[in-house]
Formats: sequence, structure tokens, C-alpha cells
Amino acid sequence: MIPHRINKSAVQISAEVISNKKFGPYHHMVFAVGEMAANSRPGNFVAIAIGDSQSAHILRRAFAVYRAIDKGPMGGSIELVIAPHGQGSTWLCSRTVGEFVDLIGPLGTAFGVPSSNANAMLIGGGYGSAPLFALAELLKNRGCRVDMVLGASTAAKIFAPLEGKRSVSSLTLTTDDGSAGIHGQISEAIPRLIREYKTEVIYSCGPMGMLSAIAKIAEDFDIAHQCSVEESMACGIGVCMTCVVPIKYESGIKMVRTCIDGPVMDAAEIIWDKKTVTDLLHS
Amino acid sequence: MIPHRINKSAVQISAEVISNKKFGPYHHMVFAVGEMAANSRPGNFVAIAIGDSQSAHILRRAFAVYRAIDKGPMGGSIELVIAPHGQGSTWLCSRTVGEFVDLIGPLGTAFGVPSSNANAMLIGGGYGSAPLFALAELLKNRGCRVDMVLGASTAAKIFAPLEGKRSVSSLTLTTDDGSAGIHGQISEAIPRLIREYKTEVIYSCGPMGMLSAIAKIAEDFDIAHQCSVEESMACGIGVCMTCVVPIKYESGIKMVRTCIDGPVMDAAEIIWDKKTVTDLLHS
Amino acid sequence: MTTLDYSTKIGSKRFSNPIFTASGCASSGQELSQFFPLTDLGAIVTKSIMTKPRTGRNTPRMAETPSGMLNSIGLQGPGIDAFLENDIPWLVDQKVKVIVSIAGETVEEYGVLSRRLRAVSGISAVEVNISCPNVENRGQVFACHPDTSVAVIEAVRRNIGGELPIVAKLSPDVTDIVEIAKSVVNAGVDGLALINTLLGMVIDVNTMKPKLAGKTGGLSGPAIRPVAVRAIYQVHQAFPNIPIVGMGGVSTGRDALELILAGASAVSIGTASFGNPNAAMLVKNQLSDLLIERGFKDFRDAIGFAHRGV
Amino acid sequence: MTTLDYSTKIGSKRFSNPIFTASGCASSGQELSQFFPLTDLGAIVTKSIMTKPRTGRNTPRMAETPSGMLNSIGLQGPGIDAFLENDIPWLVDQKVKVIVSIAGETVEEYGVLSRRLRAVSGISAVEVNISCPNVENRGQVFACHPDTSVAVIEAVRRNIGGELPIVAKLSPDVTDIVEIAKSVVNAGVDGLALINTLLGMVIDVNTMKPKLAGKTGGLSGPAIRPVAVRAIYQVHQAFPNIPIVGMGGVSTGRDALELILAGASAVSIGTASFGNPNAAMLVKNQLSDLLIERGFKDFRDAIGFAHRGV
Ligand SMILES: Cc1cc2nc3c(=O)[nH]c(=O)nc-3n(C[C@H](O)[C@H](O)[C@H](O)COP(=O)(O)OP(=O)(O)OC[C@H]3O[C@@H](n4cnc5c(N)ncnc54)[C@H](O)[C@@H]3O)c2cc1C
Ligand SMILES: Cc1cc2nc3c(=O)[nH]c(=O)nc-3n(C[C@H](O)[C@H](O)[C@H](O)COP(=O)(O)OP(=O)(O)OC[C@H]3O[C@@H](n4cnc5c(N)ncnc54)[C@H](O)[C@@H]3O)c2cc1C
Ligand SMILES: Cc1cc2nc3c(=O)[nH]c(=O)nc-3n(C[C@H](O)[C@H](O)[C@H](O)COP(=O)(O)O)c2cc1C
Ligand SMILES: Cc1cc2nc3c(=O)[nH]c(=O)nc-3n(C[C@H](O)[C@H](O)[C@H](O)COP(=O)(O)O)c2cc1C
Ligand code: FES
Ligand code: FES
Repeated sequence: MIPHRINKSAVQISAEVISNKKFGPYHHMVFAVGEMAANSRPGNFVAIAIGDSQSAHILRRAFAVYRAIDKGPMGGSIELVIAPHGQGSTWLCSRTVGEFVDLIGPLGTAFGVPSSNANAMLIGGGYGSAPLFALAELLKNRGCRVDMVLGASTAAKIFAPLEGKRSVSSLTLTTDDGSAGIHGQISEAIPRLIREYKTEVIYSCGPMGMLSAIAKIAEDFDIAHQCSVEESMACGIGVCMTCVVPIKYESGIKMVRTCIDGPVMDAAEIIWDKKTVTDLLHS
Repeated sequence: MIPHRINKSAVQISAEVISNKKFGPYHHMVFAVGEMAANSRPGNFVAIAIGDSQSAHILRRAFAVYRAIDKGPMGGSIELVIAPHGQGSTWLCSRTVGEFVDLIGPLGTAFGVPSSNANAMLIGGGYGSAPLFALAELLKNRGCRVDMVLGASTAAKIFAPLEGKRSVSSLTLTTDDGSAGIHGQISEAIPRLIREYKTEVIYSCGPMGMLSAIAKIAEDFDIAHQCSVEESMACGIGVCMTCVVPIKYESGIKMVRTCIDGPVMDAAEIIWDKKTVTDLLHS
Repeated sequence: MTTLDYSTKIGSKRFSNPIFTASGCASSGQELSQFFPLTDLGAIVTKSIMTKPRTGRNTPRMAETPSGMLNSIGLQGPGIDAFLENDIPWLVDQKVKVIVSIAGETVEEYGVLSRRLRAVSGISAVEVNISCPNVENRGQVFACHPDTSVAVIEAVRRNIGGELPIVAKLSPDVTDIVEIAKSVVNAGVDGLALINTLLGMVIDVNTMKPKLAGKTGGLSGPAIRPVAVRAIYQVHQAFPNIPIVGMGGVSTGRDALELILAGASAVSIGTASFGNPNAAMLVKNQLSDLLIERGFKDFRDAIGFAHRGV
Repeated sequence: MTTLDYSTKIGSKRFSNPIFTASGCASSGQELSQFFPLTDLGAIVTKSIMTKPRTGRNTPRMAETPSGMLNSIGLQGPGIDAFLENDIPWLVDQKVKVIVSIAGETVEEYGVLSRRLRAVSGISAVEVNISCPNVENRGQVFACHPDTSVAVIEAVRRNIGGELPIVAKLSPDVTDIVEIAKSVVNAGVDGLALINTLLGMVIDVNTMKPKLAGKTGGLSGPAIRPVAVRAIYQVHQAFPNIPIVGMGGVSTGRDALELILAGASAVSIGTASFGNPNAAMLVKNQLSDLLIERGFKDFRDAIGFAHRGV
């Protein structure tokens, strides 16, 4: 029998938008969520319904929690960083203060914190940096050294708010087009930085390609690597089996749900190579 | 070949909501429509898209024009009276000033005006009274006597704005529950009123059951009767054939589109009896 | 400016662009001509015509459904005589490309209709509607079975003569649409139209009866697009050289592109025109932008692209 | 307060209310138990289980569509051993009514699964999924043909023994669903589950390839409700005494009532639970209000009411 309750602190609420500000190409949005905030850990996400009851969009969209503030002036609040991409996220970004959205959270696994203090490197791609700032604060309070590396295709797409930088020992930026920081893909810079900062554990969040490249590096250096993955999710609560990633299992493969066994997962367990997965599926 | 152009003054525009006021159980809404207003005649309707582009509602809703003002301070405007009934009308009634809706109009036939002045009776049920006020003004300006009879299930549901009453020689109210005017169904009162006012032509607008009852009376008195019918419309512009009513045709039946050959039709041509229609369809 | 060869072919006929109206969704054309010049369409597909005038079904004839609608018109129409006298000359006069859709209750009726069309000039193709769900007896849906489908197509071929392309319109409400397609391809059609509506029903929870007078109706609109894409993909995979007129829930250029990538040589706009009389023009413009963005110089290179890989 | 007898029956088994979860849309139950007490459900229908553990298909496994979605899970599951060891005892322990859904690649596999279920206590019925579209070969969809459907049902009957009601789950993707229903009714099923998903496809217009790794997927959600209502209506008309578990796009009490009026004895909530984990409870409460409003004192009087007239 399963020992722990699944979705154990998740609740469905109608959450008021209390702030919505453009931040470069992203929207920084704050929602009044009451007690939910107290249960949210860095790495958790929330799932938000799109449109009203007459919307042709029937599925929720998942968003990583950027910050959860337990007791603010408005009660508990949760903050998200949203890239207006397709119809769902664009709809959400156009909600104005005072409107309500249907929100479920907190969901999924959280980043695990090392038992003794360690040198941690936090690597974020695009809006993937969002959940890393709260993690940085947590790690710093535990006495860890926190080196942060943020990358994006171009300078404008790096999400790195001023106050977020407080908790980090170093901050390195990379851009594919060289418009800020190191020129190149984020993963290219990582090996050198690992050596420089004597990194003992990596935390990452961003596009699957980036996570996969970092996983390879972490394996080479033989250091622990927790990544927050992003697969298409229909339900966010573990009932639909759409959001799976392949992990190594006995001599084969097993599909695990990234909404309840993730989004934060041990990168070493995941089978990153698409071809290997296809081969194993058809063997 | 067909002599006149179908939908000949219809245009599709994005119309701004310039007023939205509750009026008893109805909403009185005003839209900025520019030149469209000049082409609108009493009896015409407009078709409005429901929800945004992500709405699960793919069809427009038809609304009779209550008033069209050619040159107001905001340019041309069109006014509607809407009963929030199902999802579409409820959505429309919750639009606020400054929002835009996708609107096509003017559509359909208009009330025909007698060539010489005549005693006209205008009969409206529920929001069906809306298009009759502009007609009353037109008829009065042509020198007709205008007697108006408005009915509804209960007093609150009679739509009869003060300024609308200016143009009528008499106004009679009826309510099914007796809460205002004559107690009973509107059609019960009509024969007596026809005699009293020496009615020569009837104009009606309201639920199909009411129109049918009036058609019977008009036939008995042998007076002309133009009615504005309401059938479920998918397109409003004559391309789908959903909105038909059965009319007498040679020895049988013909289905005509109420969106382009109506909504205003000669009541004497329509086959009102459901059973007759079914029998003719299966003969 | 990037140029795009936007033309397409069905059998021997060429169309200036691949955006058509869907049968039964543009009446006989005049109603839409107030909104855009009909000559901007690749073709207008007329409402399925029968030999005799037909009253159609009782009302209510429609019900809105989530992202779709049901209709049960029951093939109301003026009959072939009035159609050839009034509707066709007007369209031909306007220089609109016309595809005539025909429907019959019997195999013979299709033959009679084909003979009548034989002599008519100005027509670009005949679409044989063997899949209308709005008939009293579903046994009458010829496209439900290969043998009845073939019987109709053969009657049409025998009677229509000449080189007018024959397009068979199929129903998605079958166990194996590829099998039906195969039967009519072997019977010699020049193209396929996919898909007609799905059989559906709405019950009014207030009256507690079916909402439509005809009880069942045909489901159309965006709701059915995934079924259309699947049917087109399967049939194009089996018969890559048979042109497909694709339809089913297209209301934007993106949607049209989806059907084309699946294998459609042309795309008909049906229900979308009810919500937006300018839908066909919107789709036409958006589609051309999307094709150019993706580097296509010839529209026909995009047909069935999802089968080929990048 | 007006009272309503909300109970329903499938074969010999009684359920406290007619709201079930749909197979594959509630996993094994625990995930939803955070949101409402599972005992408030009429029954939980478990995800279709096979003999061996199964990995399922590659990702992406889903695509949102207008008022619907495609899925191609490919029957991922732990296999019957782990299922009977972990999932069933937990549900039985919680006193939840359980309907076990089974799926096989061969007729024999259904037989094996039935034999395993025979001895298990605490199960209320077995739902035989012969209609999953997410298999490599559509020839494997047993519910596409009467003979294969019957073969499976007979294998189940022979092996399951006792009086556990057998419910056959059918596919709407057939030419004549009444014919398939007839075959399994004659083979002795105690009930039917209508409908499974429709086969569909979405093409990603950016990659220009099918969006799902498995190319095709099953279409579910409000988009398909008119097809579900039609199928239930047709089958109930043909077999008024066979209980139907209705499903397909139900997300409100109104929707559930529509299926019930068409002929469903119980209603399963599938895709709606993805958008709203509390959907089943919402439907249950709204439905009971609607029934009471309409003067029903016994839920069972509403079943198939649209056939009977007022
Ligand atoms: C655990 C998790 C955390 C996330 N955190 C954030 C965040 O902090 N900020 C942010 O902007 N976005 C985040 N996303 C992505 C977000 O959920 C949406 O997928 C994205 O906003 C696109 O949705 P859309 O409706 O605008 O686009 P559409 O393209 O219209 O989406 C269509 C469908 O595809 C699915 N989909 C498409 N792409 C993806 C993808 N890359 N990942 C998952 N589902 C996809 C969507 O769920 C949706 O059902 C996260 C996703 C996951 C799974
Ligand atoms: C010519 C004409 C003029 C109209 N004028 C007005 C008016 O001035 N004010 C007003 O409030 N309403 C008017 N209506 C009715 C209006 O178009 C809507 O049908 C009504 O508001 C209900 O729509 P809904 O979306 O709220 O309800 P829903 O029940 O959600 O509508 C569902 C569908 O059913 C159709 N439908 C349902 N009932 C009717 C009906 N009685 N007539 C036509 N279609 C129906 C709708 O078009 C829609 O597609 C008029 C209708 C027509 C045809
Ligand atoms: C109101 C209506 C009437 C239709 N009439 C016909 C018809 O006469 N002949 C025909 O072949 N198809 C007819 N169809 C089917 C359409 O041509 C088309 O195949 C179907 O609606 C799917 O496309 P859509 O989703 O774009 O509407 C009709 C559809 C609708 C909605
Ligand atoms: C993600 C997903 C997984 C499903 N898995 C199964 C399954 O394992 N067995 C089965 O019989 N039906 C399965 N179905 C079909 C549903 O049980 C149901 O028949 C269908 O989705 C229609 O109902 P809905 O519109 O309420 O979802 C699945 C559906 C979805 C969306
Ligand atoms: S999103 Fe449904 S199981 Fe993960
Ligand atoms: S509403 Fe379409 S023809 Fe009248």
C-alpha cells in the first residue's frame, strides 16, 4: 500500500489576482491564496483553469511557484512568472487585478535540500529561473554556497529580479546571442563553473534540452543533480498519465508522472536519450 | 435570376458598447455602429458573436434592433433590449462600457408601412415589444393611429420605457398573473381591442405561441397581420437553412428562411399548426 | 515580397487557391457575396441538390454544442430544374468556380442528376454526397458500405460523361474509412471530400426530449477537427495520389494548414461561415501567410507534408 | 425537503448513486481522495488493467483540442498482479465501490484476467474495455466487429464465473453501434459502457508532424458529447432493459441528465476531472437538484425518459 497521501496539501480555490506586472517578456503575477502559501515549497507548481466556464479550453495550465509568502498584508500569496506563449498563458497574462482564477496547488515534488551544507549550483533557463530564487534563499539559510547561472536566447529573456539576487554568492549570465553575459548555450559554460565553484550539487529548471545537457555534465562530474522537468500535463494531479518521463527501471524503462513524482526529479534516473526510449518501448 | 441583393446593407463590424443599463429583467444596451445605423429599419436585427475567439460558442445570437440613431453624439448607434436567458445572452449582458463585440447588421426584413394611413395595432410580448417603439414612431409620423398592447407573464417583464410611449395613441398592458393591466394572456384581450380601436392592420412581435394566437384572430377579423418571428438561427445571413418557418405553397408547404425572408413576415402565409406541418412533411 | 503559387488541382481542373466553401454552408453563393467577392474563393461548393424540390425537415433544425453544432436540414432545396435555371447561371455569370454537390435517395437518382449536369457548362467538378446523415433512414447513407458507395459512383460515372472530375464525399461514421475510400477510388473517382458531419444528438433537459425535430443531426465545427485530420491522414496515407478536399472545423489558417499537412489538396469552410461570414477570406489570407513563413513557394508542396518528415 | 432515491443498478449490483469515474481518468483512486471522499461516488472504475506491467506510449501523450483533448496513453499500467496487490485492497479498505476495467491484446488475455478477478472480493462489476483506440494496430479494437466482440465477452463469461456483472465498453468509431451492442447483449453482458474515445489526430503546425508520439489518439471531452448522447439513445432504444454506463463529455449535472434521459443508468466522469478534480461531486450535486426540480422521486424513472414522452 502507498505510504504517503498523493496531492496531500493540494486544494482548489478561487484566487484573486492582486498584482500583474510586465517584467521584460514575462508577466509577474501575484495571487491571494490564503493558507495554501504556507504549504508551498520551492519546486512546487500550481494548475490554473483557462477562460471562463464557456471556454473551449478544458485543461489547466501548470506554473512553477516563484515565491510563496505565508503571511503578507493580503494573507498568503503565491507569485508566478508567466511567458505569454499560446492561448492559455496569454489569457492568464491579461487578467487584471481584482479578477479571480480557479487555482489548484501546491502540487508536485519540491527540491530536496542537502542534509549538510554544500556548494550548490542553481541553473535556470528562461522563466525556468523563477522557482530557483526561493530555493536559493532556503539553501543560503541552511549555510550552503549558492552559485546561480541563468541563461536564455537573448538578454531580455533572462528572468533575474534584483531582490532575487540577494541570496546568491555568484550570478553568471549566458545568452545564445551574446547580448548579455557569456556568449553561448548555458550548458557550455557549466563545466568551467563547476570547477571554479567546486559545485557539489546541481539544481536546474528550464527547457528539456537544457536539462538533458546538464544531466550529461553532472554525470561526467559525478555530482547530484535535481531537475524540474516540464512535460505536457492534462490534469496536474496524477489521474491522466499524460505527463510522464521515462526512467530507468530494472533492465528496462518505466514511465513516471511528472505531476506527482515530479516536477523535481533525480536527473540521473531519467532516460534523456529519445532514441533509447523509443528502442526500449519497442523491444 | 434573383432581382435584389441578399443582405444588401449588412456589414460586419467591431462595435463598442457605449451603454449597458438594467431595465427590470432586461438589459438595455447601446452600441456604436457608425453608418450601419442609417440603414437599419424597424424590424431588422443584428447578429452578435458570443465570447472571445477561444469561446466554445461558435454561433452568433440574433437581437432585434430596438432603436437605431443615425447621427448621435457618438456617431451612429444601435440599441438592443436583451433578456439574459442562456449562456450567450448572459455573456452579452455582462459586457461593460468600452468593450467591443463583433456585430453584423442590419439583417432581415423590416416592417412594411401601409401606403395610406390606417389604424395600426402593435402587439408585443416580453422583449418582443422592443422593435415596436421605433415602428410606432414611424407609423405615427405617417399619420396612422397607433394602439399598443404589451403583455408578459408578470408586470416586471413588460418592456415599456417612458419615452417609447410618446408615439402611441393608447397603451394596454396584460399580464398572465394579473400583476399589471388586464389579467390573462395577451391574445385574450385582442378581439375586444380590435373592435374598440377599429384596427386595420396588426404588427406583432413575441413568442411563437403568441404570434400564432394573434394570427388566428387576424384571420377571423380578416385584417392584415405582419409578425416578427423567432426561430433558432445558426448564421443569420441565409446560408445555413436552420431558421425556416413553413409557409403555404401551391398545394403544399415550403420552408422559408426567417433571417432573410423574415423576421418580419405576412402572418397569413405561415402555417402555424404544428400537426398540419408534420402531416404535410410526411405526405 | 515572397510569392506563393497558391493554385491547386482536383482531377483535370485547376483552382486559383485551395479555399472552398463547404456544401450546405454557403447556400447558393449570393448570400455571401455581400461580404466578399466570390471570385476570391478557390471554388464554391453548392448545397447538395436532388432531382425534385425538397422541403427538408421540421424545425428546430439546429442545436449549438461545445465548439460545434448539430444540424438537421434534411437536404432542403429547389430541385435540379430550378437550380440549373436560377443558381448556376448566376454563379457562372459572376465567374465563380463552381463545384456542384448532388444527393439522391436511390442510385438511379444520382444517375439522373449526373445526366442533367453533363450538358451544363461552367461547372468545375461534381461532389457526390453519399454521406448525409440527415435522412430518415440511416440505411440510406450510401457511404456506410463499400458496395453501395461503388454503386452510386458507377452510376455517376456512366451518366456524367466527359472529363468533369468526380469527388466522393465520405462519412466519418464508419468502422474503416480507408476501406470505403478504397472502394470509390477503385470505382474511378478523381477526388475525395472528407469529412461529412458525425451523427449526433442533443437532448433539451427542460423539455426532456431530443432538441431537433429530426432527433439526430450532423455534428460539425471545431469539435470534430481532430476526427477530420485523422480521416484525411489515414486516407492520404493509403492513396497519396488522390486529391482530398478536406473539411471539418476549419475556422483559421492554422486549422486549414493542419488539414493540408495531413493530406488535403483543398479545404472547405463550413460551419465557420455561420459565425463569421468572412471566414473563408480570413482562412485564405492566414493560410498563405503561414505557408510563406514556413518557406513554401508552391502550395502543393505542403499537401501531406506531415507524412514526409522534415 | 424533497427526497430522491438516487440509487441505480447494473445487473445484480446496486450503487448508492449513478455517478462513477471513467476508466483511465481517475487512476487508481488515491490521487482524487485528497479532493473528496471516494465513498461519495457511485463507483470508481479503475484504469484498464492488463496481465503484465505495461509502459504505454512515448510522449507527447496529449493535445488539447476545441472543447476536448486527445490522449494516447497506450494502457500504461502495473499489470494485474501489482494491481490486485496494491490498488484493490486500498480501495476495498476505504469501502469504495469498485468496477475493474480490463483490457487484453488477445481473447485469451481477457480470459486470464477474468480468472484472476474471479476470486477477488469487494469488486462490484467488471468493465471489459474492447474499444481502446490507443493500440498499435486498429485491427486490435475488438469492438470494431461483432464476432471479435463476442469472442472476448464469451472468454470473460467463461472465466469469471459467479454473478459479477459484465459490462462491455464499446467504441463509437463503428458504422453501426447497435449491431455491436446486439452481439454482446446476445453473448450475455449485463450492461454496456458507452462511449470510449473517438480516434483523432492533431498536427503541430510548427513542427508540421502529428503532435502525439503515437500519431493518433482518443478524442474525449465536451466536444464528443453529442456523439455519446446519440449512441446511448440508439442503443437504449434497441435494448431498453440493458443498463448503460454513459460517458463522453460530461462536466455538469445538465450534461449527466442529458445522457440519462437518452438511456444511461449511470454516468462516468472522465476528462472533466482533469479540468476540475471535484467534477464528479459537482455533477452529482447538480444532477440531484435537476432531478428533484423536475419532480423525479426515483432516479431510475429518469433513465431513457426522452424516449417516452411527457
Ligand atoms: C511543471 C510545469 C511548470 C511550468 N511552469 C511555468 C512557468 O513558471 N511559467 C510559464 O510561463 N510556463 C510554465 N509552464 C508551461 C505552461 O504550463 C504552459 O504549457 C505554457 O504557458 C503554454 O501554454 P499555452 O496555453 O499558452 O500554450 P498552448 O500552446 O496553447 O498550449 C496547448 C497545450 O499544450 C500544452 N503544452 C504546450 N507546451 C507545453 C510545454 N512546454 N510544457 C507543458 N505543456 C505544454 C499545454 O498544457 C496545453 O494543454 C510550466 C509547465 C509545467 C508542466
Ligand atoms: C430574429 C431574432 C430576434 C431576436 N431578438 C431578441 C431580442 O431583441 N432580445 C433578446 O433578448 N433575444 C432576442 N432573440 C433571442 C436571442 O437570439 C437568443 O436566442 C436568446 O438570447 C437566447 O440565447 P442564449 O445564448 O442566451 O441561450 P441558449 O439557450 O444558450 O441558446 C442556445 C442556442 O439556441 C438558440 N436558441 C435558443 N432559443 C432560441 C429562440 N427562442 N430563438 C432563437 N434561437 C434560440 C440560440 O441561437 C443558441 O444557438 C432574438 C432571436 C431572433 C431569431
Ligand atoms: C447546416 C449544414 C448543412 C450542410 N449541408 C450539407 C449538404 O447539403 N451536403 C453535404 O455534402 N454536406 C453538407 N454539410 C456538411 C458540410 O459540408 C461539412 O462537410 C461539415 O459541416 C464539416 O465541416 P465544418 O465543420 O467546416 O462545417 C452541411 C453542414 C451544415 C453545418
Ligand atoms: C487520458 C485518458 C485515459 C483513458 N484511459 C482509458 C482506459 O484505460 N480504459 C478505458 O476503457 N477508457 C479509457 N479512457 C476513455 C474514458 O474512460 C471515456 O470513455 C472517454 O474519455 C469519454 O469520456 P469523457 O469525455 O468524460 O472523458 C481514457 C480517456 C482519457 C481521456
Ligand atoms: S498531468 Fe495527469 S497524471 Fe500528470
Ligand atoms: S439563420 Fe442561417 S439561413 Fe437563416
